Amino acid sequence: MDLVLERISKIFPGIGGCESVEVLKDFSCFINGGSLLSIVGPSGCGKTTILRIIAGLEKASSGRVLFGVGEAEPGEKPLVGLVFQDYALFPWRTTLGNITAGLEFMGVPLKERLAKGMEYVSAFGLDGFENRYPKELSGGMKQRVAIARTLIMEPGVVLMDEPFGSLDSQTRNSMQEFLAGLWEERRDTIIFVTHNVDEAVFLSDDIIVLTSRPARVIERVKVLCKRPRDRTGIECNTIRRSVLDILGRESSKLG
Amino acid sequence: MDLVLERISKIFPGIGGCESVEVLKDFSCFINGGSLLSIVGPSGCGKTTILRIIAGLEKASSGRVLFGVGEAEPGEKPLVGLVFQDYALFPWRTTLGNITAGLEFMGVPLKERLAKGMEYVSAFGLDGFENRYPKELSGGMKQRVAIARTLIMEPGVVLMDEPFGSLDSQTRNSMQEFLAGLWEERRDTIIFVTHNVDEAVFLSDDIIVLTSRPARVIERVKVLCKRPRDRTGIECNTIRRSVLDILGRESSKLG
Amino acid sequence: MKPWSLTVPLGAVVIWQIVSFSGLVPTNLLPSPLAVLAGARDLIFVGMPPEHLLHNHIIYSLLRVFLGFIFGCIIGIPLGLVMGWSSKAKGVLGPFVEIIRPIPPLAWIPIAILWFGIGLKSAAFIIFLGVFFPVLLNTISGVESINPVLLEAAKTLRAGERDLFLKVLLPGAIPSIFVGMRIGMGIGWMTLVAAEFTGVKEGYGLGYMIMTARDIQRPDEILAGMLIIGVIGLMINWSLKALESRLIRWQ
Amino acid sequence: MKPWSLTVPLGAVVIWQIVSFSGLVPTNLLPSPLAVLAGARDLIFVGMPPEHLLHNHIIYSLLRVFLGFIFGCIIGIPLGLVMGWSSKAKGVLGPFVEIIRPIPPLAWIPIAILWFGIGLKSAAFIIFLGVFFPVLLNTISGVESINPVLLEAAKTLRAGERDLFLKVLLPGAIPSIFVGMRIGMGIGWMTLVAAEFTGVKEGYGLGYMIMTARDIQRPDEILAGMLIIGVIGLMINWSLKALESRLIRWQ
Amino acid sequence: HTAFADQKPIRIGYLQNDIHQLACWVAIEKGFYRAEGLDVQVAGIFKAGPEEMSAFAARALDMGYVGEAPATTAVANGVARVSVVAQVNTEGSGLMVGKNSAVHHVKDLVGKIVAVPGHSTVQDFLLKKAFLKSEVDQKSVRIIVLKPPEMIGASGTDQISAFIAWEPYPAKAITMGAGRLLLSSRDIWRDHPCCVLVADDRFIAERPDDVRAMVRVHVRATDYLNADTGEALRIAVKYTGMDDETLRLAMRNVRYTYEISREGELEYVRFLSGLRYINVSDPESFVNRFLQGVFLKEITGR
Ligand SMILES: Nc1ncnc2c1ncn2[C@@H]1O[C@H](COP(=O)(O)OP(=O)(O)OP(=O)(O)O)[C@@H](O)[C@H]1O
Ligand SMILES: Nc1ncnc2c1ncn2[C@@H]1O[C@H](COP(=O)(O)OP(=O)(O)OP(=O)(O)O)[C@@H](O)[C@H]1O
Ligand SMILES: [Mg+2]
Ligand SMILES: [Mg+2]
Repeated sequence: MDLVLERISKIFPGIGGCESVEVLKDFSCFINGGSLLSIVGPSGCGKTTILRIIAGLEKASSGRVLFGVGEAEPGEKPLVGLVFQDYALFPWRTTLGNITAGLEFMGVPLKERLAKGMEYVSAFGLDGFENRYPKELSGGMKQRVAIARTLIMEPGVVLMDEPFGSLDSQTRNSMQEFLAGLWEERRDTIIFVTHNVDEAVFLSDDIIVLTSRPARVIERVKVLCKRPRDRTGIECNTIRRSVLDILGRESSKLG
Repeated sequence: MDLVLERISKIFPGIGGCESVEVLKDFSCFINGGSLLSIVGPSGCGKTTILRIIAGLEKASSGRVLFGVGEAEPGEKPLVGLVFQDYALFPWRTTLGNITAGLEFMGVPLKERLAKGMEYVSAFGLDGFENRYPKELSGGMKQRVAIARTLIMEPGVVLMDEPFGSLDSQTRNSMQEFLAGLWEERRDTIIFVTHNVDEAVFLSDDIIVLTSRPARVIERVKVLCKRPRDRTGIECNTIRRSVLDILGRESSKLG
Repeated sequence: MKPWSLTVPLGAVVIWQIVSFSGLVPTNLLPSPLAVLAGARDLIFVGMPPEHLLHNHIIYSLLRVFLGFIFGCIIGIPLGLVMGWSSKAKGVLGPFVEIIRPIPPLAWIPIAILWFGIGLKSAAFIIFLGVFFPVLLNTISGVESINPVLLEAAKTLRAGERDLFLKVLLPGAIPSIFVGMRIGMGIGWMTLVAAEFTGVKEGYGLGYMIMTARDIQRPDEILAGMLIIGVIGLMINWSLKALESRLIRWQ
Repeated sequence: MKPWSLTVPLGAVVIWQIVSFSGLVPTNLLPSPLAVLAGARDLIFVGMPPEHLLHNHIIYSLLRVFLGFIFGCIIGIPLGLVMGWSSKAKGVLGPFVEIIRPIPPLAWIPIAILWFGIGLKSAAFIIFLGVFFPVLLNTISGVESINPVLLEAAKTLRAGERDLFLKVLLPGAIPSIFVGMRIGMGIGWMTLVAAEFTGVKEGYGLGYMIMTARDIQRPDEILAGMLIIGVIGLMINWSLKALESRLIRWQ
Repeated sequence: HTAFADQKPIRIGYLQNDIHQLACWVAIEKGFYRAEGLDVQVAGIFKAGPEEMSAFAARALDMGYVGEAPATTAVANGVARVSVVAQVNTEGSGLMVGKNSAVHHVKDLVGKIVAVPGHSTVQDFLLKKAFLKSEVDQKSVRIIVLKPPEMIGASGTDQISAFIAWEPYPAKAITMGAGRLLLSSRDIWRDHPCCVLVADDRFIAERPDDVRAMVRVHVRATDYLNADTGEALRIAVKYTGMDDETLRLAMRNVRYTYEISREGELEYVRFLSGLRYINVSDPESFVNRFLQGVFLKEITGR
């Protein structure tokens, strides 16, 4: 589903003696339905805030979020999925229980949601772990459960906030490959926030690079390399270099 | 200070119904005094265990850790410093309080340790933050405090267990540069565990690559590039590639 | 339970017996363990007051404590969920709770009798007062300790208010609620004597039994009664712990 | 404190007054708020028993509670540090603690008098029993919740056993210790009436005052006394919270 | 008398709000102890007799005003070693029913609930005696334990049909308009023993002169309060905080006397043994040891 952010501003009012913080100022951006957009930018520039506004967890101070503009029926607000860096799994629910939580909240009957849940368990390579609690899973598994829990809801837009940020690099690579494979099959609309430029290059159709606060788009880079991509190939490396350069210039501006 | 690990084995006895785990088996290795050695290897292979045995937090099932073999007076066991991934700062102590904690434990008089502590505060770029509590510091600052707290003790050997693992990549890069600068000045003997091959290449004199459990050294790679190093330069990239290759072969062996 | 976990209690008993023998402590007020054992035997077979046997006292007190406990939980847990969830509710009800909390149970007796009459309900009310506050306060802190990200995750998964309460706040606060329940159960037992001051109709109750032994000046039976309450409390505590570790295997 | 945090207590008082006016509740048993206010005035100026004025009752009770509280902390905190640190100590002492914990304070009175005679020390002992257990249990859980990495960090920094206790375990457990102290203070007040059953020498004490008002059937003064205990408890709770937020600014 | 000046003060105890022990308060208020050269210290004010007996057991008291019942059980059960050196009062309890109660005779209590202040108390005994006299089967009445302050409220709300308590509770029930006297304890058992002045046996052995002086003060105070009821009433108001109407009514029901009632004690010991509350094989010799009338005899000549 297409998504347009129209001149969004966000000011956090200062509480107590603190100054108020202007995180976003007339921020505009779009994403085409069925594509994967990555956002990279300096720490604290407002990436998480953008996702939270799209997800409806935070209200924008001004501006609009428009869903499905290009579609026949712009209709109502679609379901927006959100995947968190620290998984945010319900520790008291098993793998299957976590994956089917959203269906349960929506009132899907037990049998149906178990069947659908087990499909996702298999599709996400979690067979044999469906009755385990999160604490018994490795980081990579936990994040697969979190992604499955979100995708099973068939959301119009999926937001991912540094989903692989706390994984070690081997696991991270394999999760990137897993996500790339999954996306090529399903073609969800995904906005992917990351600090890792390699990751952005490996996964995305587009990368937007943000300035520091208040966030503005410095550049929108199209990643046209063929999929499946070669992480250390020349094509990827060129794009990686140019994105790193932009970021480097941005941080050197900061001092 | 030179350090030799001689045929170290470590078996964790199984508690309850669990099987016992053999983490190290006849593991031998050495590090030259004043050099920086990195250890990379698959997750769970036993890297942390090696450090803990050197630090004396864990007893080896068999084998010996020898300090200062090459030196005139092999003498007593020197102080071994340990830097943790999650900083392990004392949350109830300020920056200065954390940095001087070890001196305090050793009974150094207040005035002396404050003076020395302030030196380290400056050297580690923490001026103005000496009276802040850890929760008020950024991740990079916290890790600088943790390193200062260890180095102020002038340890014979410094062990670092993925010290930059929870930092975002920009901060991580700047911390690597900071550490490299510091090391070139002080020439501490450092053993550095990391998952990040770039990091290992950027920092180390030697890199040892381990197999999965029980850990064995597959290869010891010498990094001869001149310092300061160019992260994306060809020299470094070649070594990076070869280490990644070794690791890749090791993980593909696993399945 | 480890085998050596009884060393200290047993050691204490042995030392106590030796001290009693030596005459260092007046046995007229602090009877020796053997005398307490004899007192326990009298409680079991003779009864205190006579013909009122121990097992009935235990049954009636258990009933009172459980009733007070159940109501303490039934009211404390939902209220705690609300007060932990809404800082407004906490701000409004908090001072009220804090004023009522330190009031001694014995002071409540006249009001208990007024509201609930003599008997089970009054006694259960006094015990309720002991149970309610720890359960409430721990439920609040349990809710407050839930990672807020879990609530946001639930919201993005289309959880309604009811789901948030029953399927996020409640399970998330459960570990802390159990702590509150265990503390509350302990304090519930502590208030038992006061509770049974509200008058026992059937003539049974451990607190009543102890107070009768006190009226009749039988320190051996007082001590035996105290230890019986202690052991019952210990056993209930263990049961709650066992229940806890079954219910929150996920922790 | 927010201005609206008094809405509910005030609202409750207004409703209570209305109910009293309407005659739905017998005012000889549950006096109206205005009658309670008059009762408080009598406590302040006439005294209960006569010439025993409220402020002296408060001073004596504060003394007893604080003495019990201080000893509860002095013994509970170090013991809690040891029991949290060594699972052996916990295994050995734990069941002992759990047996003694649920014993009602009233049942301790004869022993209190035996050990400590009549007066301050006996009363403080009963209050100590109320304070000790929450402080102990929370100190234990505080120590257990300390990230073990901090202990290892301290060890690699050459901390000795004493440093570990005083500079790692103690500060690390402090937040939890404060929770225990606040709960313990509440329960200490709860045991005040029982404590003053051990006999008062000077004729002063809030629990003694309430029990005297009860003896002579002055429900207005009973309620006024209960509320006074409640308000004192609330104020102490606030002070402890204030102290807490000063001492643990690092949290 | 000044010979005692360097001795330790005499530690006494009494029960708060028990107007049976008015003589003690009169002696304090009127300075009779000082006049006798006694250094008396109130070492404990108690809410109930058992606690006071615990204090004797812990050797925290030398002498005290206390109920005869707790003193007897404490001595018989070996908790404390004290002796009665004088009576304090006899009678002074009342069996009460609700103001509009349909109960007009002890027989009417069959099938009803009656509250007593505790097992083994004098009131417990009095109630059983009343049943015996009226040929009521004890098992046909439900006896529950309730503390006197709660009795009035409970009978006002029909929780109980009757209660028996010591003064001033019966009088208070009457002045509050909540209760009516069914039987005074005098009607049940004329001149039955109630409160006594006791002394620790070791104290008697070590300081007999002090005991004698204490008994002398007690006799004087008792005579005083029987003579000047007005001043006694004023003191009672001061010590209890109760209104004087109630106290006047209550005092009328109490017989203040120092004459020890041996027969009464004997009967009481037999009663307690019969219920197995105490285990005294030879009541006669127990009572002979427990009641030490010698001091009183020296003073009153009787
Ligand atoms: N609720 C809030 N109240 C006040 N300021 C806030 C709030 N949430 C975020 N901020 C501030 O807004 C800025 C942007 O925060 P945000 O979390 O969106 O950054 P980010 O780009 O996601 O950073 P990171 O890369 O570290 O995750 C930060 O400076 C932060 O301090
Ligand atoms: N105390 C212990 N008891 C039993 N097993 C242990 C213990 N500590 C570590 N292990 C096991 O030893 C193995 C090696 O652990 P270690 O932490 O040294 O690995 P690592 O190489 O540091 O892993 P990572 O890269 O994930 O940090 C793991 O399989 C772990 O489960
Ligand atoms: Mg963010
Ligand atoms: Mg490790």
